[in-house]
Amino acid sequence: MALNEYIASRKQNKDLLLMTHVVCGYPSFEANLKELEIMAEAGVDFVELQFPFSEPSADGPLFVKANQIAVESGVTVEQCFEFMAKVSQRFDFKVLMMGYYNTVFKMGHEAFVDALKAAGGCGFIVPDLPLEEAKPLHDYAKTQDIAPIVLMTPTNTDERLQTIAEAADGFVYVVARRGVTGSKTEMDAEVGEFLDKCRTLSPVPIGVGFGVSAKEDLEFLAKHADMGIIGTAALKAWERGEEKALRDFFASLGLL
Amino acid sequence: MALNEYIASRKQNKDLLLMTHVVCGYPSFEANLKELEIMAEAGVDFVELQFPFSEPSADGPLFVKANQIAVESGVTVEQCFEFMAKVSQRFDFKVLMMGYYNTVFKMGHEAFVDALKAAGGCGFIVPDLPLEEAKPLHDYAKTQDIAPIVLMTPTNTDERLQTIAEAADGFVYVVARRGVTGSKTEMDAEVGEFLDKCRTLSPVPIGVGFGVSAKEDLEFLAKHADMGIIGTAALKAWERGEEKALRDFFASLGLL
Amino acid sequence: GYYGEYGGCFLPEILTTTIEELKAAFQDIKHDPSFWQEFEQLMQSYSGRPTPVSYLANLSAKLGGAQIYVKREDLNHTGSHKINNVMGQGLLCKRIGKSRVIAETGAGQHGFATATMAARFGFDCKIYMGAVDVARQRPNVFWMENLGAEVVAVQDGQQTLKDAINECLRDWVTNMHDTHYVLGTAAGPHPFPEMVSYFQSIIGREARGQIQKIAGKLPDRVFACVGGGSNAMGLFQGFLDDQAVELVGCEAGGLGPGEGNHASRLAYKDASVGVAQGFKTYFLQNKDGNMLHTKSVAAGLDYIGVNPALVHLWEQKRVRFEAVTDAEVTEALKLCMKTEGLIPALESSHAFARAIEEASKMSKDEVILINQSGRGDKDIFTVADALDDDHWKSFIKTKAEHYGA
Amino acid sequence: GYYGEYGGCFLPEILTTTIEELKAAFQDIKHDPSFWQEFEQLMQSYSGRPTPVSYLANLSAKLGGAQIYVKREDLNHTGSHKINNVMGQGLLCKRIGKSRVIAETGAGQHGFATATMAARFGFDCKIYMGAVDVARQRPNVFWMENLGAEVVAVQDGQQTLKDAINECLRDWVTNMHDTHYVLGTAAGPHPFPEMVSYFQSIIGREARGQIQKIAGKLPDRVFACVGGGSNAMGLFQGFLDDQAVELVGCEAGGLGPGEGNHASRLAYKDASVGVAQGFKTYFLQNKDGNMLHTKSVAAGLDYIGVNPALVHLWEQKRVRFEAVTDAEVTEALKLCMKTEGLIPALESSHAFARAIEEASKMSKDEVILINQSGRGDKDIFTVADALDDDHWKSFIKTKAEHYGA
Repeated sequence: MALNEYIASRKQNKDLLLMTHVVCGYPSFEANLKELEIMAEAGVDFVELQFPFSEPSADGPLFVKANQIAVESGVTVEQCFEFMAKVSQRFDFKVLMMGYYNTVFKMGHEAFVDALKAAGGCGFIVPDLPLEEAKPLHDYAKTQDIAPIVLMTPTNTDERLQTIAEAADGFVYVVARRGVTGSKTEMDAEVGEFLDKCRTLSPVPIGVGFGVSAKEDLEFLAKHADMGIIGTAALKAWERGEEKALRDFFASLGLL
Repeated sequence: MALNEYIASRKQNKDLLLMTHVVCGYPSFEANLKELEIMAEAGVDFVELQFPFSEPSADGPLFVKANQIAVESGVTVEQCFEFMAKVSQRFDFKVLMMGYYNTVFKMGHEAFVDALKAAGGCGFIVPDLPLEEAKPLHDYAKTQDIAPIVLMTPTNTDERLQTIAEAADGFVYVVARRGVTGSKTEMDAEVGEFLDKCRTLSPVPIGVGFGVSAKEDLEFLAKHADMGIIGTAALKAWERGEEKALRDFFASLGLL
Repeated sequence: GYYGEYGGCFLPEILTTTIEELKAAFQDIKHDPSFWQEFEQLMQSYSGRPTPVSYLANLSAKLGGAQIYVKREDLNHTGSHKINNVMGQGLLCKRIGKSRVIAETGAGQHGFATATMAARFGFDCKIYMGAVDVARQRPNVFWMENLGAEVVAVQDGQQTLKDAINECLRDWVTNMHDTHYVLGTAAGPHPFPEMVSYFQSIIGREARGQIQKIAGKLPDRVFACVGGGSNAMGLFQGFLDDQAVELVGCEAGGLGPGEGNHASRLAYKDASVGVAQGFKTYFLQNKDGNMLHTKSVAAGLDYIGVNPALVHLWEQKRVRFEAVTDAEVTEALKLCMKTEGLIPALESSHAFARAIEEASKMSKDEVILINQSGRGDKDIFTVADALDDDHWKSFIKTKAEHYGA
Repeated sequence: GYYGEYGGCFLPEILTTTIEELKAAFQDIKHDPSFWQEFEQLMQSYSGRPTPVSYLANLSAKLGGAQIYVKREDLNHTGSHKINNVMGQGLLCKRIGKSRVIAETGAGQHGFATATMAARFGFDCKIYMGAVDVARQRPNVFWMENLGAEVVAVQDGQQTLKDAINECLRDWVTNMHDTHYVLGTAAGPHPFPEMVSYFQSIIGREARGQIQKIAGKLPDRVFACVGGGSNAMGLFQGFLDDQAVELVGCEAGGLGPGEGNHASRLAYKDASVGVAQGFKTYFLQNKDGNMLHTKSVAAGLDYIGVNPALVHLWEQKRVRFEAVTDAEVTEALKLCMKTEGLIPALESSHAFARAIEEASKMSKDEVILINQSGRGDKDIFTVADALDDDHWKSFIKTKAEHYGA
């Protein structure tokens, strides 16, 4: 599939791909664009555009706040797709929709996938849609060459990981630890073992997120995964000092 | 008995005897003396000296306050007896102890009666000591020529009134109406009938209290009873303007 | 109306007829088996009786001594055992044809219960409550008023329970033609101590069978707090004939011994026999017979006198009396909450505190039964103060600002 | 886990194993007759079950229509039906070997019940509560803390029940290894709606026999308030197979129809189907699927979603839904207090209000059964505000001054 080829081509030049994250409309679409420009400069390979939702129950405090403020300031799903279209035209990296299932459900599966495709998105990450409930959406997405990204987690049984692997498309989002987004993850031997297991089971590349925030994390992940996923750490940098701080952050990762 | 003779002799000169009331030590023993001087001038025949008690549950608001303040200011039973001795020496009227049974009970029946006699008292009115409980105290009092004053009330059955009559000594205190001391009593035909019944049943003279406060009340009582009893009305006058007001009050009764 | 030399009926003559009528009515219902049936049925359907006996496994294990069981009067409608007496008197009031009820209240539980009963029976209702108690038990006042009762804050005397009783007597001597005085505790003139105890005996009647079933034996010791004495009499009556069952009355020790520091009539030495509020018993009084001020964290135990039958049983050594200080009460309450999820009323916490102290010195095959006479919700203002809770204080301050303070 | 198209389990992958374990454990206990026995026994001895059904003769006569009966869940330990679910989950939590429980709470009753259960079972306990609810239900917070629970005021979103649920999910995805999430209402991901309904079915199981015995027939209409839906499901389950019994769910009408004015999902037309908080049901949401603000005088009904089984039963016309406004609720509460001496919680007062409206139009031989899911004591601050009680305000101001405001 298209996404597999993209990943393969990007991997020729580096050990570890990178995916980053912005919350659409937080603090504003203008700010999002500035963030994305820096990310593009840093050479990121994927960006998740999170569609803000009023009940972000899988997110940590920083993203919760971002979702809430974006929703309150009136950011709509329509605006998010418009923004996605603009972003996917302007930048080289690939764009995915990240969000909660109710956003998808309210649009309808087909309308959602069609809009995503029209906006230049390559896939979606919907953390509260378990495999058992996902088939109709995933089936339709695949017909449209849109990758439904599935997640592997350290609490899954081997049997369950196998089932997830079978449903995987594009890449697998491996959750490095229990919890919500935003806390630090100790990249230790246990995490390494788990990642190796996921990588072995997965028919597609694996990206690792939750608590990835430092150069050492990326060095660690380079040995066990195909992609690092940076979410909260980047937003935290932006909150600390906007463009300057975000640049410093990517510089600290050795990417600028 | 002595008391009967006293009443008979006083009645030779007037239609209706008068009993008044002071709360010992309220507002002060000095004030009490001033009150008593005016009462003596007005020609009262009996005075109840109320021994203050902390739980004056048969009294109305004014006497409740008087009892409470006297107790709080440290008035003791001993002081009350000393005061009684002084009063019975100085004045012509007869003096009775009025109070609650706990005062008597705590001293002991004999000690109480002996002290009362020594202080020149002629009887006692203890409204919370019903006949059923009164016999030991009454029996001893009678041996000492101290009159235990019993009460007749409008809620009593005829049978009960008869029983009370049998226990009467000195005079009977007839309660003109339901309630506590201090409210106005409407002296109507119904009250008159009740008083006539009490007078018929009683082997001794009857005094009428509760709500007696005006000249018309005394005129009414002159037809149905042997004695009027004025409590709250006199204290109310004193509170209004001490000696001057109390004099005016007795003047309004035609007694000064 | 006497228990040994205690009890009797010392009331103004004007009440004689009313009291005679009440005594006769009480005799009637006592000898009418259908009355108790009607009473039990009412308590079942309206108040959720029988209340259970709960086994406190955690607390027993923690103390390492006797097995502790609790009779759960807190689960009654209105939150305490007071409803037993009140519904009984409500039925009686209907029988004697009165349309208005009055009641004194200390902690507010009896007033709350009476207001509830009056609403349910359709009686007019006036509640007398010491001004000090009104201030410390405002939530109960709020509910009484909303249940349709008029609440009068009594400004006389110490402004607590005894003064409210005096005020009730004053109302009663004025309005006895249409008014029944629903005395709330097993004190006051005959027939109240006997009558209130009779209605409250439903506690002990239930508890005796329950504890035998659950613990497999009768309790070795039974603990109940004693203010006027109604919950203690209620529970103790179930075990009076069981000589092996030790009965322990727990009084309000307040700040400890010493005149004016507490409300303990029998456990401390500051009380003596007297006659007041219609009956003869031990009172906290001075040598002239004037009542002392009393002090307790628990408004419902803050009373000068005590049920005459309990005094008699104490003299006969059938009931042991102990005093529990405010500080011990707070600790016991905290322990109960954290260990068992129970929130005994401050009154009931006196019984818990003493039981906790004794349990650890007893053996594991011994059984303790405690009367949880009420729930502590009503005490939130007092408990928050006792625990000096900062969150609570700032909540109240915010609320006050909102009200324009 | 589906009722028609509603229900399901929409949770992050990380919880799959935990949920599977929970589903298995729930299946186990459902098919183990000794579990229900143990549960019933616990509820009997600790919470005073069975709760009675009370006949409201006064109210029935006043309205002149149907005969009104009330299932008295307010008499439970901790003052509401919430304890049923919580003790059931406590037993289950012990079976699956977890040592810590978390719970969301709206009105505070579920948090209070969970804190109580945790104290009784010896679990660590953390309660998440919207900051707005913390402010309006401070008494419950106070008791939760004193029962040993940590109470977290959730500052996100609308700061009410739904946000507390989100925060619980966040805690759970972090601590599922030792933590059981004691969801408080019959909502959320499968198996919670089924499991909570199962434990709450004790209400209906009892009530069916009781009403037949007391009223001599099954009820014609059954009223329960519906927030998440646990008390309604609890009672309705007793009558689902009795087609002649009409079931009426009473939602929070707040200020009346219109987005943001209420918390009525089915009676008003402002909700639509969505997936959030782990399940698919009718939610109060905008066209993008973001949740609307809700409004109700009753914190416990102030919720965006509703039990999926109830939606299915509504679509099948087995359950009728009605909304009751805040103003109607206050009136119903006042009437209940003065007429029957009952103080239903503001939540339960919704059911009373609707029943009162319908009763007068029914015939005298018809029977109504209302679920009094909780008692109103907890609502004193809210009720005092709703009634604009001046005595209460000045009491609070004085108290605040005493605290140095």
